[in-house]
Amino acid sequence: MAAFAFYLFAGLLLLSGLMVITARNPVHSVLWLILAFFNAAGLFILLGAEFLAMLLVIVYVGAVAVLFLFVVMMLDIDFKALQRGALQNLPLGLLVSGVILAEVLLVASGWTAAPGVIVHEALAGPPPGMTNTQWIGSQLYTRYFFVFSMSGLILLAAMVGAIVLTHRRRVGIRKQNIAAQNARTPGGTVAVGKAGLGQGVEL
Amino acid sequence: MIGLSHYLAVSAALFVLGVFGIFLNRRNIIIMLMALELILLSVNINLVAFSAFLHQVHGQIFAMFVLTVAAGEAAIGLAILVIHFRNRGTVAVDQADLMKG
Amino acid sequence: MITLLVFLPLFTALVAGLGGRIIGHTAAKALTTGGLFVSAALAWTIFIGFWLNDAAAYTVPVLDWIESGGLVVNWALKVDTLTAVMLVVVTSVSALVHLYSWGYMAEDPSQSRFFAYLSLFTFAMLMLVTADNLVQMFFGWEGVGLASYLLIGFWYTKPSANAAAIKAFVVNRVGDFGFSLGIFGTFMVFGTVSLDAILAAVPQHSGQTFSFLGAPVDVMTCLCLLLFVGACGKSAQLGLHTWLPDAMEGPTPVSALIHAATMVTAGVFMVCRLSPMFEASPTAQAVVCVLGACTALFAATVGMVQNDIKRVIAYSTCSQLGYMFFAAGAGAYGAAMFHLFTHAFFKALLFLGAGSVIHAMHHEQDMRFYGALRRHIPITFWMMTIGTLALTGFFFTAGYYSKDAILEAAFASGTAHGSFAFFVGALVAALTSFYSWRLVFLTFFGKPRWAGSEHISHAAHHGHEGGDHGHGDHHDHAHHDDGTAGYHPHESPITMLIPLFVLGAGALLAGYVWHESFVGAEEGAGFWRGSLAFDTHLMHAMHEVPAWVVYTPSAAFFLGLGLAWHVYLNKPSIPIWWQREVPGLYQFLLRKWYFDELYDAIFVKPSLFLGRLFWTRGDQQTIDRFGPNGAADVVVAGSGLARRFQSGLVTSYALVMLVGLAAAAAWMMR
Amino acid sequence: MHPILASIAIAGPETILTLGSLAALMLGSFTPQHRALTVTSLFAVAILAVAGFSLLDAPAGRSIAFDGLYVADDFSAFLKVIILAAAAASVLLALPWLGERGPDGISFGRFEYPVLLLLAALGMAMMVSANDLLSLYVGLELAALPSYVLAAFARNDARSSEAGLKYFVLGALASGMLLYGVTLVYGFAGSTQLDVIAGLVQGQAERSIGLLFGIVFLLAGLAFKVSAVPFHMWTPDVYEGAPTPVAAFFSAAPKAAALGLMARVLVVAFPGAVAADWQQIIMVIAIASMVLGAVAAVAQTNVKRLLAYSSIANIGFALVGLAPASPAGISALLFYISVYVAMTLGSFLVVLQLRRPDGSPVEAMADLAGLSKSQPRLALALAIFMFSLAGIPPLLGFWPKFAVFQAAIASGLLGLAIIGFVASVIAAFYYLRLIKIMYFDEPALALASSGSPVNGAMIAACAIFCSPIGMLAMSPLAVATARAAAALFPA
Amino acid sequence: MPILSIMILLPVVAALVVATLPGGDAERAGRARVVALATTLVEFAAGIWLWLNFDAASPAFQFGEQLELFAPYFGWSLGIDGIALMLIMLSVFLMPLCVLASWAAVNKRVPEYMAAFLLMESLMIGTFAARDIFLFYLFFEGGLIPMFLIIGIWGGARRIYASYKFFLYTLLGSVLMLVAMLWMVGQAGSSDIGVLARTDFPVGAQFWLFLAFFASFAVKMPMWPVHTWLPDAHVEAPTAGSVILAGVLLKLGGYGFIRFSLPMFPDASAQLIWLVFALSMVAVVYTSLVALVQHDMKKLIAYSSVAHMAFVTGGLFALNTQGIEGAMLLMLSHGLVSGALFLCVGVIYDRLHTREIGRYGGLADTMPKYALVLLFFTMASVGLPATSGFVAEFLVLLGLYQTSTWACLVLTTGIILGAGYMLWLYARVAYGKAAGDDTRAMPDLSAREIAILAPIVIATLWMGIYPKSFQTPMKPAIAAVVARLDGRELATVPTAMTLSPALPALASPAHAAESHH
Repeated sequence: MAAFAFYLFAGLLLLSGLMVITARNPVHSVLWLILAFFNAAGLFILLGAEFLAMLLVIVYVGAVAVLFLFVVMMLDIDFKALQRGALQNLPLGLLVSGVILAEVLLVASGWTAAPGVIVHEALAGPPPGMTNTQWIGSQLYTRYFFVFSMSGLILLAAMVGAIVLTHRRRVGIRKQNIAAQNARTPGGTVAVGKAGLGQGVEL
Repeated sequence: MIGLSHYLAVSAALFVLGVFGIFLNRRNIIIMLMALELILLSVNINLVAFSAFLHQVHGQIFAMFVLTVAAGEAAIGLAILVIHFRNRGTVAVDQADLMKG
Repeated sequence: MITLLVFLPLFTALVAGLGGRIIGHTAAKALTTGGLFVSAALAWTIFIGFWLNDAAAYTVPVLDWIESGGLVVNWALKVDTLTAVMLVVVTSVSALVHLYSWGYMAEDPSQSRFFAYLSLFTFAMLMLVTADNLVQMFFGWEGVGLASYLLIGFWYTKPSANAAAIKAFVVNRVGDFGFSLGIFGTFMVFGTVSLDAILAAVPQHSGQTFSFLGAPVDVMTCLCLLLFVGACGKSAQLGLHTWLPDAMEGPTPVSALIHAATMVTAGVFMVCRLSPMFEASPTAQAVVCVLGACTALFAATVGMVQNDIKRVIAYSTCSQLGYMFFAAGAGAYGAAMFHLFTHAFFKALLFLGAGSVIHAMHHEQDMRFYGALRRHIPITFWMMTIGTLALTGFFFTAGYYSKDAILEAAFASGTAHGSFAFFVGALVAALTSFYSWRLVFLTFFGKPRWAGSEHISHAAHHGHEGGDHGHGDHHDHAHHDDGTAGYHPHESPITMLIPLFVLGAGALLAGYVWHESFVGAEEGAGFWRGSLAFDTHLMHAMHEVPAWVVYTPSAAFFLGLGLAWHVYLNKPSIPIWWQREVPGLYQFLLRKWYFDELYDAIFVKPSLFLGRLFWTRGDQQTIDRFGPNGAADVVVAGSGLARRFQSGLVTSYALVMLVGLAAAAAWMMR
Repeated sequence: MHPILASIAIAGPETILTLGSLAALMLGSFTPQHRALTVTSLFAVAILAVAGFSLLDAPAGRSIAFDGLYVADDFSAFLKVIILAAAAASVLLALPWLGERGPDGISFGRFEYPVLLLLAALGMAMMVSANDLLSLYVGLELAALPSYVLAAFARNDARSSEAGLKYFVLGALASGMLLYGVTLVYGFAGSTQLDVIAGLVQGQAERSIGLLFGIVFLLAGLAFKVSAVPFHMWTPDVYEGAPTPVAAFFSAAPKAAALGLMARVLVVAFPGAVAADWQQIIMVIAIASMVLGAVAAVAQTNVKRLLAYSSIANIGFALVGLAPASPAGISALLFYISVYVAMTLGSFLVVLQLRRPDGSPVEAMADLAGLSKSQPRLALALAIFMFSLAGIPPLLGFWPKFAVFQAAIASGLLGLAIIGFVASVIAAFYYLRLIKIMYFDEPALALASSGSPVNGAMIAACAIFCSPIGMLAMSPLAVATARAAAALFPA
Repeated sequence: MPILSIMILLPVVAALVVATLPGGDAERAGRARVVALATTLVEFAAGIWLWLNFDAASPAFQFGEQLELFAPYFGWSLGIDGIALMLIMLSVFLMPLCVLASWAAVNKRVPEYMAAFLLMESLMIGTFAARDIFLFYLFFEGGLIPMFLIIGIWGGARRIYASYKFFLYTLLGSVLMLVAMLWMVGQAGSSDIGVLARTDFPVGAQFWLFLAFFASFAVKMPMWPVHTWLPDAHVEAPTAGSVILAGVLLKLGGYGFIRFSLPMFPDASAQLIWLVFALSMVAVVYTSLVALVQHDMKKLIAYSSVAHMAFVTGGLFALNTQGIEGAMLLMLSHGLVSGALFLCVGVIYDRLHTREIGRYGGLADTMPKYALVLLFFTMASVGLPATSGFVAEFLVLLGLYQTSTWACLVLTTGIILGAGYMLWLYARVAYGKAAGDDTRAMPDLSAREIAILAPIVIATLWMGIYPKSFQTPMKPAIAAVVARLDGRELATVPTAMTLSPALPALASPAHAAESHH
């Protein structure tokens, strides 16, 4: 049963992966990508990493893939024009990919851990009395505090970056300028003038 | 019995698919970005598989951070793609060659 | 005394040369000439001291020079009989030539330079003859070469003079090449370059062998032959003689001083100076002897057909130098020196006389445009005749004694090469007589043939138009069927004639006065006092040769004289017939056995060709092309390739990265 | 004290940079727009300076923090000084450029620039202090993401956005490779903590192909960051397309961080028998970088591209110091980095300082013709940098080369040294070409100086440092680098 | 008093002063000339002081200074022996003359020009005074920079090609040397030249070390076939640049051989004499023939320099006292004579702005003083006795003869060819008729030009007539080198290049001399 599930997920994963990169229409690619994520999540569950599986679905399918889809739709690309173009790199690309595939497959098949590392024949879950989520949670905010906070900064950087790149300050739009408001001083806005008789005030 | 090697093999194949997607693609940068996501996915499968077979949580946590970073990367990547499209009006890979030599 | 003698000419040369413009021509001339006369007087004092008293040889140190490892060379002046003889020859002839040049060079705009060069030459020559070591001798050797170069090229606007000057210097350098190798070898064998030490050590090394260029050779033979190459260069022996005739491009006084009396005899001097070494190597002696004889013959044959008056005398010089060498080769160094001594007088006389003729004929040197000059320049005629008599060995003249001594010594030496030299020498004596009298007859007898000369017609024409009466005083040159072209030669001024008289006296008397001292069996040994290898036995043998040997030179004299008279005065058509009937031989002789052409073809042209080849094909098209430029091209090509890879396409970049990755991974799987 | 607080204290510079970057973001947002850039920049420089000074009272020796994720030692301290200084310089040198208008007439001047730089600096600091592949990865990405943005910072300039795009795609690919390598190392060694890996690796009886593959993939990712051949392809395009101040930044601080990271990972985590394997790869990469950097630069006409190839070649030379995996080699590597940063920043500063007559920036080498007449001082400074980069004594740039090759030769890598020196001669060719253009050619344009006094002062400082006078700094530097290098080699 | 440091640093300071002089262009130029001349004269005076206070009896390094300023890479370690002293003297002697020679000839960017020359002087002195091998390298290589600029900025039409060629060629040669130096210092544990010269490196290693050093010095010398940079550099360089190039920079190669190759790799030197001899022999004949067909005066002299330098290498690798002393003297002599010849070319180049031989002629008429000086140096160049060249070449050939008669024989032919091309050059320039009206109108030497050339004439004569003054300080140092070489096994070359005496008594001249007594 587990084997069947594995082969199902793995097969679908690879198939959808292939479709991602070969689909003519980017929208289709995104959809295939979503399928790939689902299958990967299935593999994660088989490996006993439920939390990560859920995370994958939420983050990737819910956010990243949708973002892709959004951009694809937004950019209004002429996909017909894009379909032209020869594949000059194909032979060499195939060769190199083949070599790398052979190499990594060889490695994958010959896995041996370093001595001193406890290697388990079978999968084992979290320590007794803990769920996978608890196990992760117990470590993430203690041992990995540093990296966790830094990853927060990565997201901040991504945010700042995305804004600084894509945010267009439209000219001619009225909007609140907090900094300008804060910077207002009486000296700059209020003028006390002496109105001479019959002469009016010069502004 | 499905062992670690199976997972590693799937991951390896996915990695190569991602790699292949990058240089096979001459038309659309968006596909490239998706291929990159495939690579990261393969890495995550590796990490989770090792984590499971080594009975360590470390791998899974690592995978979490990879996920996080991948999200940030996707955002930045798409942002750059957007301004590139604004400037050039195309997302064709082989037209992004203003600088060369 | 010797120091003053040697350095006075240097001093006067420097003053005249560097300060000539400041002190003026006359002062410069007076200074140099005066200095030389002082030197000459000192030289005679020294010589007479050696001749009459038993003054001992001595060496005057001057200055430290080179010291390196075992090599010690110092500036020093060595005086012995041999040196004294040379001192006399050099300073006397030089002083007379200085005097002669007052007249000969009177119109030249850079006279002071000329006199400075003459004095400089004299200084170098004196350094050569007073050297107490081989290196200093080499200094003088090259110094005279420099002076010769300067003087040959004195009229530097003439391309032929420049070429001749360079030729003289370079050919001499070829000789010096051998000389310097000889010095190096000598130092290597003897551990010193001091003449006294070397000559004293000769017996120890005689018969030894050493490796030269990888081959084992006899030490003395090898060294002597190397040194002899130097002598050949300086003394214009066969093979290295080609510069001497061309050197006649220089002013005639120079020819008299350098190319007749002094410098060219330096080779003979050197062989005599090193005579103990030559004595230790019969092979070397044989080579010297045979080469000398061949030179004598070669030069005499060529001299017979030359038309330039100075060239005839030049070949004559060359030929006489051959005599000296074969005397030396036969072991009769005394005889060689004696001939050197007498030859200096009569050959200088001949040259100065020729100069007088040329001066009178407005720098025409071709004898074909002379004739009948004895009436116009009688003093010159008589002096030339004396010189010719001495040269050809007329009874009791200087040449008579010295040439006879040489021929007898060659015969008496009893060796095969000595005999060969004797017969060649006898033949050459006849040839000498022929070409010398040919010169006299063509120049002074017969009818004037001046009209053909451009120099003369130019002078006459110039005299007519410009009213310059320096050479001719009547103007009706339209009717000159007598061949004079309206030109009237005049006798030279007194400054030019005095040296002729003095030298004439020398040419007549020197042989008679000194022959006992130089070549007499007993007196000779006492006179030379070991300054050269004096073979008393040979000298004795010389006086006991058969009578026919004694009379051979005189017979040769008359034979040559008669033939010349017959051909050039009696039947002037013979030479023309001769030229027409055997043009090959005539051309062969006229072109000097084609030596110049040969050298041009095997040395000069290939050198230039190789130079161009190395430059264009070698440096530019090989070394640069495959070296720096090639490397640059490779880099540039590589750069182009790298640029092509840098296509600007992300996919290619990714591909390159992956290729790198795959390769590295593959490397790890080994 | 709580262990996390103790760790935070040890990671002082990172803490300061974290808080500082957040504060800078706020400051920028709430400062009037026309002053925001200047204020934020100065603030950022101050933060960098404070972070740098915090290194001074760091405890001597090696301190591990955050359960082995982080290490503070002399090595990291030395590199952090360089990184922080380079980052501060990069903030300052960008100010004139940011104040100008882009091709579309819109000013580039946005306060996010210093903020992103601060974040990148933080990432780089984290890189050199990483004691775990996880912190390594996070640090690397924290440094990389702002860099992608910075490359595309001139967002209305097609070249800039294209540079950003290329940098991003290839950078992501490289980090994918790196990650794949990390997973292999993790799986085959059983840990991600460097010193633990070292212990496990040394215990292995035979060569583990998986581990070696992990190292290869890891190295590929790192090689991309230092732009070593054949992972260098992005460099010329990105340097050319990115705004010049950004290119200057790229050429300096990230290189130092990535080289330091590379050295630490390789030396600390993979000692012993496995070192022989990665040393060979490093040697090949070093040779390829030296040669290609030198050869490909010859035909360049754009100054920024030229400097890009120059940085490729220089990385090759620096890697020569890594190849022997000896204390002397690492010491030389650090020396190389410190001098290289000054040389490259100086060169970019000069390029930045120059203006064509119409006020546009200078990029073509031909524009520099006759610079020695129009701007003699800038020309002199650039000449010093070029001769220094070419490695001609007595300029300072010679000595780092000297040091790395000395280390290589001491370890018997003679062939590497010979090839390296030959490559340096080829490289001299194009450095000379720039000098030739400045000094030998007749002026084509009357170039002006933008006249920024701060940049001028920085140019002068760099030039003096790279000139023979800088040799006086060699002795103290040698002491510092030797100490820093010793930190990687536990006795 | 740290006299050597002062001599090295003073020109640097002066260069900075010159480069930052205030005022307008003309004022700056004038001041720069004065400052440069004053500095070089002070340096010359300091050189004289050095000479006077030098202990000529000692082979040791004198005026030593030692500062650990640049530890651990190298030390500021200075000191000179006789060889270095003489070469420093040559440098400081030529420098004021160079400044004077450029007085009017250089009008473009004068302050920079003078600064470059002053830097050059500093680097030259440093090269000779360095006692640390890396300090030596620093100065040795550093000299490339000012020379590159001098050729490139103030050079002729093809100056860029020439300057690149000069720079890269010599740089490539020296990097190999640097590798060898690094290895040696690693082995010996010290970068002090004195220590290294006493270190016995393994014979096998010496071979490679020798070749590495050879690569550098052969290019610098330059030896055939790596000589082609020299004619180009000479032709394009300004006059003073050529003077320094020929006068001093070429000597760095010879200095390197005698300072490094011979004492540090004595076995390899002895084994590889065949290589040096072969290259020297080819060089002499080849470059002399090439010189024969040149149309450009400077190129001709440049090629003659190559030939002369081949004499130097021949002499050095004769491995005996005469050879090495001769080579040293030849370096000094060639420094003077070829420098003077370049100055002479410069004199007429300033007037007619061409170096084409065919454009001149008849200068003996129009410029008699000049013709005299040129004649003098022509003769000095062909090694006429009583000029410096003779003593040197004589000793070289004498020494060489004892090691290899073949080499001696072939090199001696160079003397013949040398006479050929030099005299022909002289004949074409000074003799004959003027090539044109402009040639005829050239004025004779000015007082300044005489002031430049006269000291060289005097020095050349002095060295030719009384070389002892110059030899004495060098003798102990050379003796030390020879002692180091003594007893090394010479190469047994199949082509019979060495003289293997058939008689035991002829093993060496000294030996031979003893056997007589």
